[in-house]
Amino acid sequence: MAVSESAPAIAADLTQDQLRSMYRDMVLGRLLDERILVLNRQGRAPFAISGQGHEAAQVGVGYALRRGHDWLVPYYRDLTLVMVMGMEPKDHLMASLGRAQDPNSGARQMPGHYGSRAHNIVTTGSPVATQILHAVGVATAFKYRGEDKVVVTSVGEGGTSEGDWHEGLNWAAVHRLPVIFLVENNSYAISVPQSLQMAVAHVADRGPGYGMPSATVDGGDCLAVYAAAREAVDRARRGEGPTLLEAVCMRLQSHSSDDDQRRYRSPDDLAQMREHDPLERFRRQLEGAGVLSEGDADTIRKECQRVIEAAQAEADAAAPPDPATALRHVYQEG
Amino acid sequence: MAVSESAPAIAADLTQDQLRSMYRDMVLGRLLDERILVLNRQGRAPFAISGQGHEAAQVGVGYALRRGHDWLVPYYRDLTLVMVMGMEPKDHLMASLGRAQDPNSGARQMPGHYGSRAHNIVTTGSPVATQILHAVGVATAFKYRGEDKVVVTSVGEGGTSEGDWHEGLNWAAVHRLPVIFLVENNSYAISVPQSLQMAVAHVADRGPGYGMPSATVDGGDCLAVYAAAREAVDRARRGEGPTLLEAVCMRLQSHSSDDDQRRYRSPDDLAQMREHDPLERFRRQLEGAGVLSEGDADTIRKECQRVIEAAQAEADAAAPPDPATALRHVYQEG
Amino acid sequence: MAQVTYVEAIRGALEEEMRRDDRVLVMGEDVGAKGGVFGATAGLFQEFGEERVIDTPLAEAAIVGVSIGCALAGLRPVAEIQFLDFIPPAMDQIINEAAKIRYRSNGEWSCPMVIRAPCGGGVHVHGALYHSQSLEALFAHVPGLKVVIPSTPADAKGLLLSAIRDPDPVCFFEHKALYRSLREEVPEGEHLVPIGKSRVAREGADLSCITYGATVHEVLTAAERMGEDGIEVEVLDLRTVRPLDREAIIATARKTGKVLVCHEANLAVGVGAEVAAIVAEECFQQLDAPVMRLGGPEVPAIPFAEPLAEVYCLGPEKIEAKLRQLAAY
Amino acid sequence: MAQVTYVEAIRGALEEEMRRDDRVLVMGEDVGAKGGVFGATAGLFQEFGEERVIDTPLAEAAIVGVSIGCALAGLRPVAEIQFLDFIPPAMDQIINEAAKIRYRSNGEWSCPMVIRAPCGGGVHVHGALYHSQSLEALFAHVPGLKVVIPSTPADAKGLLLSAIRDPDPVCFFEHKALYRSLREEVPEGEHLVPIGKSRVAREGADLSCITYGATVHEVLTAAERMGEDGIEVEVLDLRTVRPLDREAIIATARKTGKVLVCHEANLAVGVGAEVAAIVAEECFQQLDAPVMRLGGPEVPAIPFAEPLAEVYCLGPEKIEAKLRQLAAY
Ligand SMILES: Cc1ncc(C[n+]2csc(CCOP(=O)(O)OP(=O)(O)O)c2C)c(N)n1
Ligand SMILES: Cc1ncc(C[n+]2csc(CCOP(=O)(O)OP(=O)(O)O)c2C)c(N)n1
Ligand SMILES: [Mg+2]
Ligand SMILES: [Mg+2]
Repeated sequence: MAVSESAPAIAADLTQDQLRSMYRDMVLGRLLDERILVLNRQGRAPFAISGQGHEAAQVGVGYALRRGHDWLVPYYRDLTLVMVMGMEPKDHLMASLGRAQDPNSGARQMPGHYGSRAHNIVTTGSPVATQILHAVGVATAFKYRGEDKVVVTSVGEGGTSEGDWHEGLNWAAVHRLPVIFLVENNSYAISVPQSLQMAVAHVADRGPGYGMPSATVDGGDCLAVYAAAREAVDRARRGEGPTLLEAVCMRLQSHSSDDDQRRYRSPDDLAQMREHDPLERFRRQLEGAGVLSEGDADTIRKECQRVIEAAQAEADAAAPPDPATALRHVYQEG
Repeated sequence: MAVSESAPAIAADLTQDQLRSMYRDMVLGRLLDERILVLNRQGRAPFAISGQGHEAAQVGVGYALRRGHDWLVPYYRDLTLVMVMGMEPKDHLMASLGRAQDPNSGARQMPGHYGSRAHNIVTTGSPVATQILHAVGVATAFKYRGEDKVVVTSVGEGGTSEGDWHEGLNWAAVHRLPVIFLVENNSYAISVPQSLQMAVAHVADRGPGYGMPSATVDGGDCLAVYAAAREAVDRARRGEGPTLLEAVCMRLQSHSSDDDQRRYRSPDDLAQMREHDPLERFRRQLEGAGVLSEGDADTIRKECQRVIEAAQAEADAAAPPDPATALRHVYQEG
Repeated sequence: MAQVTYVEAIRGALEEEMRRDDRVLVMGEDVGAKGGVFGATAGLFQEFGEERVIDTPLAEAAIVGVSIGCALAGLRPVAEIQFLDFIPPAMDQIINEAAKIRYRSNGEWSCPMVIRAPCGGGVHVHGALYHSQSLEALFAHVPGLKVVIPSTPADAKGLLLSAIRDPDPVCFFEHKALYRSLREEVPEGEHLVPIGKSRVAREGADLSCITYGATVHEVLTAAERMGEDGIEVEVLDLRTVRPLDREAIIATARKTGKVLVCHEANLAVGVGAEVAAIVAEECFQQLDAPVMRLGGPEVPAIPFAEPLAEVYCLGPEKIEAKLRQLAAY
Repeated sequence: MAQVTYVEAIRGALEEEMRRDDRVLVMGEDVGAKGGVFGATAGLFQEFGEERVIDTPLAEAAIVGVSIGCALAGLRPVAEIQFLDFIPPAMDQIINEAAKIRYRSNGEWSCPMVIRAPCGGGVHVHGALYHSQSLEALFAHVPGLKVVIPSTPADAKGLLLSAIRDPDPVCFFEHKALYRSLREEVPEGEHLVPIGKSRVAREGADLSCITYGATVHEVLTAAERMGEDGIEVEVLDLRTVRPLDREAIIATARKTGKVLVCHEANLAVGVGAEVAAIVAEECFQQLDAPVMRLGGPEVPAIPFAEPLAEVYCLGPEKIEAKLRQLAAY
């Protein structure tokens, strides 16, 4: 890629390679997400949950972390984020198709239930907001052992209504733990709008009540999220405690493959959302800054497409789990 | 009582009779509380939990309510408050001595677990903070039926760490329900100091995060609490939603008869606390304002003492519950 | 009488009861505009408005706790928990509060409310570990609660009406595999099926199979197959797992002398254990074979991938095999 | 060997294990400066400091959830729930998270942690409805958990050490009536009692009584009295109610042919139902009488007033009466 090295710096601490890589990760996440929805419509993937519209926020946060060092306790919309942490398209296609090689759970869980020891991604289940407390525990271990690691945990704005969320933020603030509470606020919890979920405009309004720094950022602005996440991560690493970070996102697709958001959102609302697609925004931004030249975006897209094709071929050929294993791993064996 | 009617108004909307009555209720609560502790030390009451130091706050809140109209979902330190609502010393002595006539539970529950349909006091159990949600439900019913009733629910500052507290405040704010969340902050949850319970100075700091008006008042200042509670009650009655009201109290006694706070609080701390006893403060205030004349306080004290003696005689003579009733009231009978 | 599905029967019962009694409210996640993730409340929001059909915050303890408060203040709330798997955050409100309110107040207060939740899974349900659980044992253990698990559309309606009118808290668990798979005649209007009474779903003289919920249908299929070989299985549909219909359990056990208890939930310390213990104690003289149980294996719930799900799930084949084992005893 | 009480044995086990393994942390309400409301953590705060003995906020879901996170990150947390009655807010974290972590991650993650809680009541305990519950059935039902309920100081120590070293989540319930009422020799240092193995607390040829926890001692008293009349009761102390020691249960049932299962917890869908169901299924040929159960009546928990508490509680008299009924069968 012929990128002028003299392009204006649009993020002080990111190199042009990093910026391109960020864009590439967003595209990869989007294309894989689209592929999974296609598999679902084809009847091959019984369940799919989409992160479309959250990619910029996830890449922004992911790049603020030290891969292989920091930890993540994600939620089901974090397809792009777990890939920034090191997972691969193949992993997710294995999960979607219910293959034994699904690294998250060996196809025991629905797709979207991430977990990977290799990439410091903690195993997650379905109950909303339980993961918040696990992240606080992970951060407790970091602090106890004197490690300079940071853990990020994510949840939707709906999840902030759960008691576990409150208990987790409060505990982390009391003990000044190195944890970042990321709220991906897409203004809906399935069909329930934010106005029925809370009486405040911003989840970040809750930070002061916990004695915790907090910020609301435009989750469609990858670099803004990166900057805010970076600040939070640095603070946590310095031993100065947790941060509540709200990224305002859009849920471009329905809640899941079992939902149809046209039944409770207006056509206008849906159309307007699409006009602000974070991928397009970032592409324009990088092109404007000369980080991407003409044709680069296309090249990236094609490269991602190829990765996904190869992954799909592998997943297609992979075997389902052996029924003989179904009763294993309830307790430690042997 | 010879009280000058020209005494300076120390509370715009309270008559001198009301002020004297407030003082009397505080004294009655204190003396009854002391009596119950004596019964415990004598081995006659197997369990006691004291509200000493919380009386001013409870009287302040209680007088802001319409007796027989508004509702209360209390917690175990609310001996004085439930008496403002209409319960009597006899009721509590029945409970302490495990008599069948205990109106709260027929001696099925420990003393301090209040409940009285006659006085709009909802039945309460031991799990901390569960009552918060019940109050939200009661307020839902008021609003649904278009009644102008208000419900107060109380809890300690420790209880604010529970998920139920968060879920309740959030819900009430979303639906603008006529409920007042009273937090009696005595800075300890059994032995755990506020600094290990939360990272903020005031529970009321959490109000804005719920989109809810909130205030911290000196719980040793009966009239300040009354004024703040009155504002909250009026707002709720006007249909303008909930309030978080924090009353900073002192826990003059140990957590309960099973605890000894000298094991985790310094002698200084304990001594200093006693110097600010809210009863003395209120007496001095009323005497200074000429609401109480010389001798009045003594007269009130003696009257309360007599009420308690009579109550005790009744409770002494009362019978324990009939074992034949132990299996009743699990489900509706007949 | 109309031919309706199980989920339509539930929706219909809610609608009728809300028309009849304005103390009845419905609340839960997505029960409003969306009409519930399974459509059990479809149309109610439009008819009764947001004051009676409340889209709640995402907070199960609150859904139950607020419902309790409503009940204490004289309403008749019907709370929906989106999936039974997500009821554990509300356990404290259910076990320590709702279940104990009458007892702890010596009968002065009561808590008439219903907690509805879709339960269970199946090989093709793909709900995986957290959209497939059958947790009824946790509630069936608790005095103060009633636990109802209807197996047919008509029972779903009749039991739900009874549950809403019941003076005590009722857990009402609906197997999601039944929602749309069955269609049958359901009486219109007032159709009350009493809580605590089981139903003989099939008569038979040779063996008894005691079961409930979606498993009833799998057992009936197995029983039909056995019938072809002249072995007649009596099938008892418990309908209510707390309180159990002891008389009917004992009656069928004494009649046939051979009992299999069958459910989708995990076996250990499950409802089946209670039924087996009752049979063992009360029918000792009449039993011709040990009382047997068949249920969910020792894994947390039903896995996602079909080959794994099959290991968990019962299905008519496994049930038939077990019944034949019992018959041969 | 020192003569120690049950609570001292627990305290000692925690102390020894914390000295041996710096991954072990203790957390809960009032476990620090106060040393726990029953003194089970007395002195640990002073020795190990606030980083290892954590006075937590008043939030049970958090106590368990944070412990899970610690375990996932390589520590060995021991969480204390102040009273078992207050564990329901943490049910979701226990049932849906801790219990399922190994299974749901296909064995990649594990959750080695202990949840300690005082349980049970008694006529003179005066804990009333919310400081007396025996909720073990709710956990014994759940695959992925282990549930231990020791009856003696030596077992309390040996089982707690095993629990802390166990690779999976262990619920460890301590009957508060035992804390100070018993004193016995407890081996110092490494004393491991295996989880899942019961103990014959008394040998006998005529009847078997299968029980656990504080009830063991009441059963032993009743058994002694029966022994005076020449009826020899074998007493099996289960020690662990998940997983159950099936072999030992079956062995004693086959040996005596008459079995009473006994516990303080509510009877319906309880641990006793599971034991009875196992005996009924596995020992059909050997039983000379129906397997009987004795347990908490159908009320939510133990009431405050003594005359009411007596109705709930077992005690040697009721147990003896039931054993005699069984003997006479
Ligand atoms: C405890 C629990 N309750 C309910 C559900 C069902 N559920 C899954 S996702 C969801 C909505 C979550 O909304 P939000 O937190 O805003 O996240 P989003 O899906 O919008 O990213 C619900 C209700 C669940 N998984 N867990
Ligand atoms: C859910 C629950 N957890 C623990 C307890 C035990 N407990 C009773 S009171 C208390 C402390 C409460 O402190 P706070 O809320 O500050 O109220 P205070 O007693 O100081 O008035 C604790 C831990 C309980 N009753 N319920
Ligand atoms: Mg959302
Ligand atoms: Mg306090």
